[in-house]
Amino acid sequence: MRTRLLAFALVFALALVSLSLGQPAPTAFAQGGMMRTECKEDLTGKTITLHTFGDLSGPFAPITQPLAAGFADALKYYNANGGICGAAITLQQDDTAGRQEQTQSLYQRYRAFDPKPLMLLLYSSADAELLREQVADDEIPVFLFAGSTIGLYGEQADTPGWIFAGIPLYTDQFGAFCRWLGKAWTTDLGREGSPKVGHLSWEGAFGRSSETAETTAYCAAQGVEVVGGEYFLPTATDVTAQINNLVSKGANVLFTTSLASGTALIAKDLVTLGLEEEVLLSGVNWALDSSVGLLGQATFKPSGLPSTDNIYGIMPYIWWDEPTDGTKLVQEQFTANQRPLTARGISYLAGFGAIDTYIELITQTVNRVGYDNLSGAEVKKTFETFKYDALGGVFKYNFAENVRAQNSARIGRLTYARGADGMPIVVEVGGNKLLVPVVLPVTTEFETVPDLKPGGADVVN
Amino acid sequence: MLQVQNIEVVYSNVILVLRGISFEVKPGQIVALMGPNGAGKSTTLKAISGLLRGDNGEVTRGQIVWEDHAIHNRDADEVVRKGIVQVIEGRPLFRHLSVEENLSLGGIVYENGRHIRDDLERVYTYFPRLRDLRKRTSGYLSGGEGQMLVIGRALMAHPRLLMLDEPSLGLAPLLVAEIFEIVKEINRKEAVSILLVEQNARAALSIVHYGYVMENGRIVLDGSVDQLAANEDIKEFYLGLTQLGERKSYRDVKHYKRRKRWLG
Amino acid sequence: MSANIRPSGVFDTTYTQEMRINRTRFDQILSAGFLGVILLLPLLSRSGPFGIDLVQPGFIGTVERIAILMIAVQGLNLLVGYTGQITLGQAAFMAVGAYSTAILMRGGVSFWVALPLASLFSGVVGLIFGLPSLRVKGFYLAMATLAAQFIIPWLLRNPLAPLTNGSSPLPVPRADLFGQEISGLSLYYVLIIACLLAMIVARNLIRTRTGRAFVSIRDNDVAAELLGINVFAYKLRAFFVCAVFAGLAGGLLAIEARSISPDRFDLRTSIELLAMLIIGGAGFSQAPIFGVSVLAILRETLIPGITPTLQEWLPRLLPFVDSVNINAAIAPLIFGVVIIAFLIIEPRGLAYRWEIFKISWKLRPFSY
Amino acid sequence: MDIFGQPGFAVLQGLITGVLTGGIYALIALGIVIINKASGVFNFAHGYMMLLGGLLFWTFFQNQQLAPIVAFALSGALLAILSTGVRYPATWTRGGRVAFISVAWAASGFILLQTDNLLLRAIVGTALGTALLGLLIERLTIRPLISQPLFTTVMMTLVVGEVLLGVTQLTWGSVERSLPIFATTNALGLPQAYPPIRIRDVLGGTVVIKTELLIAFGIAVAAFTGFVLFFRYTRLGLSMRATAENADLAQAVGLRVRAVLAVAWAIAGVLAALAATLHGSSTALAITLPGLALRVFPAVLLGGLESIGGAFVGGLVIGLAEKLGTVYFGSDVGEQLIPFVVLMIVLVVRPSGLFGEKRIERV
Repeated sequence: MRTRLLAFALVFALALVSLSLGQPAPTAFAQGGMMRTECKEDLTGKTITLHTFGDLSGPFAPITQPLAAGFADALKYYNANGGICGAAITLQQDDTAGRQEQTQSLYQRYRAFDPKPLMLLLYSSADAELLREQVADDEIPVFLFAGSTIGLYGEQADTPGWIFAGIPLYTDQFGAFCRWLGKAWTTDLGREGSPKVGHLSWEGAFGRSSETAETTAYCAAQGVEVVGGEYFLPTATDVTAQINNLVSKGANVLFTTSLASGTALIAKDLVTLGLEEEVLLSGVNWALDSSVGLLGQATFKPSGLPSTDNIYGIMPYIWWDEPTDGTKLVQEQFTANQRPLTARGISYLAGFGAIDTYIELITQTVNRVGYDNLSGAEVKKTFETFKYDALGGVFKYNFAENVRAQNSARIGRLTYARGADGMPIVVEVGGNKLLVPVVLPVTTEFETVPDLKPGGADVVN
Repeated sequence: MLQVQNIEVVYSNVILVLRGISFEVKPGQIVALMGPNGAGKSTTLKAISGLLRGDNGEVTRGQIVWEDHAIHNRDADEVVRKGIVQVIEGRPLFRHLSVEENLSLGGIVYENGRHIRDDLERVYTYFPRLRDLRKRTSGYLSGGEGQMLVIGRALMAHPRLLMLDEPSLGLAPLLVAEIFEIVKEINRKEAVSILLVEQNARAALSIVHYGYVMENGRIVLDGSVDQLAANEDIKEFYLGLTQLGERKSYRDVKHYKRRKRWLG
Repeated sequence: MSANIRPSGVFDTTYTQEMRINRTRFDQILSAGFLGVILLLPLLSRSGPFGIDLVQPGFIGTVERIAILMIAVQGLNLLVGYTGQITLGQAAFMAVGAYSTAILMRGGVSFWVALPLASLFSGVVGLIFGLPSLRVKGFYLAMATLAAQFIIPWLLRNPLAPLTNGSSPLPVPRADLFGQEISGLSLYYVLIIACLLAMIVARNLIRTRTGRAFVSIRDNDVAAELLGINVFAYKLRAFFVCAVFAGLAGGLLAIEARSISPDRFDLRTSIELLAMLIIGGAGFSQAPIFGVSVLAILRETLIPGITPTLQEWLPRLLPFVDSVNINAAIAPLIFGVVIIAFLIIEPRGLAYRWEIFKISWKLRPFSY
Repeated sequence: MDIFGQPGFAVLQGLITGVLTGGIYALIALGIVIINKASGVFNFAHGYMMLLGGLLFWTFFQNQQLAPIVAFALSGALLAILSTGVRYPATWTRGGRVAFISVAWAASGFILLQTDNLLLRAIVGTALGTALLGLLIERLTIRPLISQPLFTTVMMTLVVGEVLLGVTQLTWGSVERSLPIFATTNALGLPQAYPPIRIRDVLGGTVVIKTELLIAFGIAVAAFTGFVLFFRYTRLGLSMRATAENADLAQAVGLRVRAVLAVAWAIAGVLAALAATLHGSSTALAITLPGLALRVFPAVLLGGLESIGGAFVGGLVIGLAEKLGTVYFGSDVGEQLIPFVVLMIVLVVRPSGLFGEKRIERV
């Protein structure tokens, strides 16, 4: 599995983006190679808990299980390297199985903990949407690894805003994709005519989050027509009918808001229908993940590469193979803990990064108000001006008064690791030969995504 | 061959149905159990065949011995495999299966059914009518044909003791006679002992070698067919004859209980 | 399977006695005491007015949800336990109640008007899905209600999306009582009192002519028909009542959760409600108290309590188990095993056990 | 060329994929019907048995050192149970049984330990494992419920599903797995699915037949033919039909009723694994798989609860209705609504289904 490419030939650390924090001139120190705010207080002997629950065993499991693995490995690593200013971090984690009923009852339990959670880490749009009002009542800020507009901003982009998203909103992601698509269609992609997008996503709050009136209008303004949407169940065996429906409406781009087997199924059926050249497959950030790349390897395009090769999408973070201190650290821990290749996806990075972010967040809060005054409300205050490059830039957060979601992203492309000869690298895992999925940036610069929440700055009327 | 020794049967742990029944079936014999409704005849058969369990009943005292082995409170399928087959009252058939399939099911337990073809032929010689009906779904058979089918099905298992529960129930007298003739023939040709439960005492007495009379969960009278046929009470209560051999007036029937001599 | 098991020595000599809910002094003291504890509970917690820290605040939330679920399970009890019909769609009827309440409140209707209207509407929907009981019963009817469990959320998600926000949750406005927002302590008492009222209504309903008709349908519908009971009409009535209770529970859930979504009312929720009823003892009016409490406490207190220990020990005992998986696996596993154990050991439920226990207590030292 | 306003080739495509996926649905339905036919229990846990069976297949299909040993142990356990509980040939001697079991164990052990053919090993291992699973479920949860009310057994199978889900979670987690069984090896040495059959220029477009679905359909047809023959011509099949109709009577004529029920569950376990494997080979094995069985319930009722042929027809009809519904009304109607509307219609119009026995409990 360790290949030339994965061995990080270019591990010489880039000069890290300096921590330009809103706080008055914080001094930085290195924790395990990452630069973070210096502690003003020594918390040795204390314990700080990170609270998180979400769907570990339902439809989101393919991404949340590596996420949980990332949590576990990061905790082990950071606790061995000083924790939060010396305080040990413990993890309170539970599974909702993707059931709202369970989410609700877990939340009721969590909010009654003594001390009350300083922050809640969630990773499902539906959970965030469900708990939005309640966390505001209870003054528990939420760090969300999903991009649900309603979850963050409510139906009419109103306050209260206790939820902060670690990735761009799905609406904004789709907008950013349209913006790029409109420009790149005839140039970079070398296609003819104009792009027409059909949404082909999972049924549910997550799947339906990117097709809104605002995104359709914004895309039209970018020269991209949205022709409609089809929403299939995660148990579907076949989506050829849905693809045919969209293609007969004129779609030459499919945009998917689904995970793992959902995206892989679409890619496969595009190849089945022989449309892999005609129709461009794209999706939100989760579509550009190893889980998709691994599942897509059962079907190959006539070109000899898996069906999931060349999926375009939003890439709001740095992928494993981009040589930075952060990815190097994660790769080391990943190897040390003997995680399987299936976990080498974005959610493992996210899990690792979330712990790193939490440490920084609490450190800043402690510096500002002192350990004894730690509370959800104070953590929220820190969040409101939070600027941090988690894992040395793998995740860049820059929240401001009205921006509660990560809002810069590149366009990326899911493909497979290639050797010097240009051939895909085949690795053997447990006797099975596999190609190693990688995500490559298509646009190199991080750009601010359009603001397409209801009433957002970039909404076209 | 079969010895029922002083058995007591209780249903649902509370209802005592048989209170010490003892009788015997010798090889090659046709034995009848007679008695009014509710005397416990069917329960006795079920106690032997193991079907009692399905009705939540149990042999609580005494034992049933078949060829020197105790067989009470065994599973029904095990008893069948030991050579005792009961033909349940009411001619229960697998109504959705064909006649031949019904017969085959009877044969499955015997010798892993290796001789099913031969056995079918054998049954068809006793009941030629079944041969014509063999593809027919058995749910559509008439009562007499159904009775033939259940007896035939029992024969398929090569029983050494065949227990027939009310074979004459609901059948026309001519058919009853026909069936009893066949039963007699089976007994002779196949060396099968037969335990017959019958309310139609006249028909029963025409073929049996020995008989027992049950009432209220006890055996009240027994004897060879001649002894029974000569018994005044049998004549009066089961054959419906007065001492003079005339048909009895209905007017006197209601007093019968007081006049039974064996009451006790 | 009847609630009328009575210890020997307890006889009714007057009609009043016959009609009393608590037949014995023991029952009276017990139910009064139980109610007292429940009403005092929030006052003894950290968040209560006296600052006593006896009860974990989390437990108050558990009791609130127990109260809500008890209403839904009591509805189920009337249909399944007393009338003998099976439904796998109780959660869907809760959804109808919850959404109707929320939509009415968002339209400016007061909660106190919206809740009864929503319950009645839910009852009507229940009635519609009860219609197949004209032709089918038993297992086939269960399948019809299974269809309800899929069709109702589909309606909420798709054609009704303009009203319901589709797959996304629908925020519920705050309810108020005499101008005061219902939250915290007042929410607790509103839920407990609603639950209490629902229990009393159910208990009395069973004792009416309608209730006796229900039981007769359960025990032998053909005989009931022959007695002149319009079986179909009474079955529909049972469906209606069951769905009204579900709707009431749903409406209360809406103001408790403040946000509802179709996923909240899925098939597994229906199954859990049914499991609560069976564990409690279908056909006993106290069934919801036992069943809901056992399963809710199991889910919200016991399983989270033992999970960390298991996470540590299980991978050591079974090397193929990844500790990441334990979190997800443990709830269905324990839940399933507990319910299976109940079904095998005491299929008649805890309420039955309780009656037997009371009888043997009264008769001690004799066994019968 | 349009058919009712939709492009003709798309409709044809919907028809073809509908029928082919219907084959998988039919297999799922068959597993449910067989249990129902033998014991009158509607198995709500079937979807979870599928999940476990599919993952078992995946495990054996992986080239792991552990798999053959596990499979060998499984076959031992299974045969041990068979030798005590399901002594089918009624008059076999103890010696004959022991000999048979030893030979069978040795043979399956040889296959599992020696062969390099992953598929063969996976098939044998999965069949043994899922049969054992079926036997265990029957023995531990269903048999103790004899003579309990209907909703107790309904509840029991629902809850057995929960337990199976927990076991699956614990052992395999919930990461999705691809299952490329109908595949050749491509230039890179990776398994590559057989290419689909493309028919160009039909009704204004290209119509595609997925090879793996076609194979799955073929296997489904073969399985159905096999079962129809099995029920018609074998003694065990005949015994199962008899037991289904009247268990007490079956026992009275000497059939080992409990053994027959156990065999039915074992068969259903194997069928569940088969359906899951075929479904998994066309998408992936995901923890959401049990949801698929829910969508097949309407197919079971449509065909009739006890009808083997009905399960086949029901599966095809639901598959077709879903795909054509998707073509005409979109997938939110086609996949999420239509099966259950069909269910309601069946219940109101013809509760016994198309081919079910008419001893339905009517009011």
